[in-house]
Amino acid sequence: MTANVLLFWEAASSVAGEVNAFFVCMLILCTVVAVGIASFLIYCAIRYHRKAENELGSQTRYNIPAETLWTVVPFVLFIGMFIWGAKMYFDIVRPPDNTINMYVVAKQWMWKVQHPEGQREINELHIPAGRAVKLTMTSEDVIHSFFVPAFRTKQDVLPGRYTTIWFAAQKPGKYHLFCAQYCGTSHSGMIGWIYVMNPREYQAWLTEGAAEGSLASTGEKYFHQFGCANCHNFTNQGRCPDLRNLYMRPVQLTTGQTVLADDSYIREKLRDPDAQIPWGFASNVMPNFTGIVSEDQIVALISYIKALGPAPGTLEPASPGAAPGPYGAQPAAGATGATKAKSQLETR
Amino acid sequence: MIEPLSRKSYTFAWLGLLGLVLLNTLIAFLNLGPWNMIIAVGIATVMASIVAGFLMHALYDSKVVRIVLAGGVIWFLIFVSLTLTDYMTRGWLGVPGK
Amino acid sequence: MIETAVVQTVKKNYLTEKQGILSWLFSTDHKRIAILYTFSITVFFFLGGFFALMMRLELLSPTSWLVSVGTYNKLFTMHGIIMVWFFLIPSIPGTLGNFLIPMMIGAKDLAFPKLNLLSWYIYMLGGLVTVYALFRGGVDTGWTFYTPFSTSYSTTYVISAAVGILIAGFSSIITGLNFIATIHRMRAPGLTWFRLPIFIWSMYASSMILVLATPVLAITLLMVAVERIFQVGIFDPALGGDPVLFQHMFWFYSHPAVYIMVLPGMAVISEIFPAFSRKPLFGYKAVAFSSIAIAVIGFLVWGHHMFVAGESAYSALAFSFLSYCVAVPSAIKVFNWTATMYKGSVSWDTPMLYAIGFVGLFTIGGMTGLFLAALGFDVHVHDTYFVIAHFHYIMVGGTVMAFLGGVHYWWPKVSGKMYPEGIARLSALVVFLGFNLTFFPQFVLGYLGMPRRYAAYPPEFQMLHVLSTAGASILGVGYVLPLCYLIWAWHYGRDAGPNPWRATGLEWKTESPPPTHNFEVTPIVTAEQPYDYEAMKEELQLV
Amino acid sequence: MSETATLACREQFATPEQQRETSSIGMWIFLASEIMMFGGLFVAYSVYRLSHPQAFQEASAHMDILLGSINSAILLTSSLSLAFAEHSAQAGSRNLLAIFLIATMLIGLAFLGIKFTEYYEHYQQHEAPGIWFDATGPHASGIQMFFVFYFVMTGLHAIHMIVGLGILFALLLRTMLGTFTAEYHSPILFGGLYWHFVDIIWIFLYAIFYLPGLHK
Repeated sequence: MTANVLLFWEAASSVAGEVNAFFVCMLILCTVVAVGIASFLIYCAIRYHRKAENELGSQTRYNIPAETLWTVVPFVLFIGMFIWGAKMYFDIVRPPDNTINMYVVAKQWMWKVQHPEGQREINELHIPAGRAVKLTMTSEDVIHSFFVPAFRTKQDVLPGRYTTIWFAAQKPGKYHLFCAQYCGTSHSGMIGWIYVMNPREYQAWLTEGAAEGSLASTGEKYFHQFGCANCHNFTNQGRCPDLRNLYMRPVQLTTGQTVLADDSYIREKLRDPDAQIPWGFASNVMPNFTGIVSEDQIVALISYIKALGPAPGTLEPASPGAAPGPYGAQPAAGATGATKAKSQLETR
Repeated sequence: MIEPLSRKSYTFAWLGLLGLVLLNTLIAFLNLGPWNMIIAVGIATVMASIVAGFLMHALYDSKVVRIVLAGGVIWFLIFVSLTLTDYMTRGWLGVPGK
Repeated sequence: MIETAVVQTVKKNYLTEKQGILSWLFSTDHKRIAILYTFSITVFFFLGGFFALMMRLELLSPTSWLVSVGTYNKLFTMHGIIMVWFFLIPSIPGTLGNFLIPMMIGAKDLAFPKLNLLSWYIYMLGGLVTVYALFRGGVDTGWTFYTPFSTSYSTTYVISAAVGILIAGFSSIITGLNFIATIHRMRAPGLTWFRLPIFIWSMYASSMILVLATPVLAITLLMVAVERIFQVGIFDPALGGDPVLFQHMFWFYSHPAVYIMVLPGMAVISEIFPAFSRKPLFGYKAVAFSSIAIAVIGFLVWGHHMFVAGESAYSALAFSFLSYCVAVPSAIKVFNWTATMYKGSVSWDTPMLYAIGFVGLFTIGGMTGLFLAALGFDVHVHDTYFVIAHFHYIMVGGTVMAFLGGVHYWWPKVSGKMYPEGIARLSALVVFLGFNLTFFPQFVLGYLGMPRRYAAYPPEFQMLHVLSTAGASILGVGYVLPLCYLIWAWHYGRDAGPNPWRATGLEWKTESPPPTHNFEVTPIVTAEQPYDYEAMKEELQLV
Repeated sequence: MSETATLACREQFATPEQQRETSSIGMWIFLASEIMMFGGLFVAYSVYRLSHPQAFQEASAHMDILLGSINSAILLTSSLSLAFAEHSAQAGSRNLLAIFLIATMLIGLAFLGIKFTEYYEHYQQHEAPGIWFDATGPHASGIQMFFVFYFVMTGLHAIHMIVGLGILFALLLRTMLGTFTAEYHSPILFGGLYWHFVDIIWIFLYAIFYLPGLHK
């Protein structure tokens, strides 16, 4: 039980302290109100207890000042709670720049994690302390939910779509990972551990397990295996877009709209190639890879495209300013991951 | 008691409705981009109001009836607008995936 | 001043007017239909309670020991389905609402008595289809039927359960329709809107939701069934569908459904407080309008079930704000009930004990709702035991307490007999303590991160789970006791007389049990305000 | 209304006027509930229309606009015929009432006949999701979604039509039995409310399923 209480207060991520603070403040406020109401109820029940069988109470019906008071005061307090809750929400869900980007593919009933360096883990996740880690997540079957109580954060993992979660663990340790969204028979078995390590130990762990090369290099393998390279072969003959310098850049579509070439866009191209055709390209050219490429392979391909970097002759790498899209905060993070992965590619 | 409308006014309402079906169909042949859907549903709403107002006598019935009808329509609008708010505002606030 | 003329003594009442089982099964008398409902919901309550008890026993140990993981999933699904659709939603409207609405407004019956009987049959049909699904092997989707698990992955009897709920939904719609039409057009002469008891206002608000939300549930479950039968992807992303849309449609019904469940509870409590304080309900108009406000704003907040489900951040902000708005009318009600006791003549009879318990538990349930409406906090506690504890404080601590309080309050009217006061007070206490022991530890569990719907869990949570299970067994005793002594009292209780509590309201102006047509002469209401205890003075002096 | 007060009404009501008004409110509440039922489908349609715009456009071109337009005109005409029936009932003319009821039912049957012809055409063209469906091309899943909604929504509408025909038939029987008079004919009006409401639903179904595919 004492261990529980310790865990209770453990602020294991950068946002956990704020959640605890909110909880404590709310707890104090609500306890005061609840105790107040309860005492008043008990006081009235005793003080005004019926003495004679034919007794009547006072016949007061309204007291407008009192009623106004207990309408306005709660409302003002509620607005305060809303504002604090909303502020905390953006602290929790908006990732900082410069995150380590990993991919999570959930399926009944396991968590599969892919590190950019190529490590794969199942129901375990090793991360360095003090660094912000961003997970791009999807599911192969039903809805799951990535929940780390010690980090005070959670995000549903949906099939057919990417959602993201981020956290910066504060101190080394071992923390529970739960699936919080009911996902079928072994829902309660879809649990794992997050291992937060010292940065140095983490580096050691990374080098120990780096057997099959980076995620981007795996992606390159698939890029050839699935025949992507036959068309997207960088010669830019006009049939297929050049994928260099694509990631996190705005793409103009045939419809005239502009979309950001983020993870979701690239994933969508494999699933429904003709949905958002870039300007100047024809539809019905690219085959549909639904059912052919798995979610795991898609994230590898995305990492490869991310690592492809700028086109020859383009001096500047993808910079945050170049992407005025809704995910304005991401490119820097993406670029960091990309350069890291790219350097690994080049060393091969 | 609802006073009956004359057969003549029913016939006029019917002719108006047929005219609006024709109008709606003809407009649909023009490519107006997103306006196509807005106009189609708009004309349909006008037609529905004619049916409700005259053929269903909502205009002549008691106030409660009009409140109930308005309630149904307003609740549907609440449903559709708050649901679409989610879909149309994805990505507005710079939170990835939201 | 409420004038009624009970001239001759009535020999026959609604219970003795006709005899035989068929006279019950084909009765269109709202009072008899209320009794039919009481039987059915009692059966479903104890069935759902049995599943809950099995779950609590399973959770005694961190590993799965009593039932298999799959069975546990079916247990919580069936517990949810039966408790929500076959107990909570029809509980107070079907029993007390049916019995009291016509009596409180001085009518002979509801507007559509045949539809009323039909709604009971439809409800029973829905119940039977659901029980059929249960006997074929149950359902394991959770009562929320989240897609794509329910449409493409579950191998259990999802369609039967969905169809059962869909059928029961039509029963809800008919009941709501009947109540609204009755309240609008069947009131006794002189009974204007602001002379109505708050019970009627709250039931009216609840009926609004029944009529406007339930059809959306019907169509959503129909789509789930269509998707399962024809293997087309309405909500399955593999076929171009969107599982989040299912959640929008489901919660558009299911959040207002929370208010369908709790507004009737508030209706009962708003009657008990004045009657046992011998004082008009404080702030009548504010309480009346807050019921309507809850019904309306309650439709605007469903997105708070989806803060981490992938809805847009903008939408989440809007839904969070609206959720705080819906808390205001609830707070107004709590303060007004409390103020009703101030300077009253407070008795400690069982209904009042339940009512005081209700306010305490509903306050805790409501205030933990404020935690959950905070966006950033919900991210942590969403889908944990914190949520479980929160809504059980509202549903069980609120609605079930109110239901039991109401049953005791109107028992003399329904049966003509008094229940045994001593044991009733004791069992009210047992329910209150058992309830808190069951569900308070779950708040702690939730903040510690225990996710809901887990058959097995990490061992550090065991202590709190054991406490909760201990509470559940006490709570179970607290629920069986009233069943026993109320059945006893039906036969052996002492005669109650028309108005044992010296309460106001038209239902107390007629015999107990009431005659088939409720009133010998249609009452004419001349009192300017409801809860007119000034007019009771004469009657009280006679005691 | 003094002469109507002498008419019989059900025992829970004080006057026939109270009975008529209460039933009218009940009927309208039921229709509000129906708005929400179809409303759920309209919401789902809107969401998918936004996420699969091209597919819905393309699929809508597979609709038979001629049959659809004829059906719209037919259904509106049936409403007119029923309005005439109500008028005859209010005038107390039993024969005309029966004739217009029969006419309404026949026109309604014609609507259903055309509707099922369309269904059969779609079936033959392999456009019946879950039964016989193949679509190729980039938007296959979106096209299937369109047809799912087409069948569910028009199917639910057709079920309402069939129920409506049943109601009209019952009203016709009661007319022939001589139940309805100039003073008491409110069931005809309530049947009419339901029928006209079903008409309104079709007006919207026509706009969202048939019209989007007409332009290129």
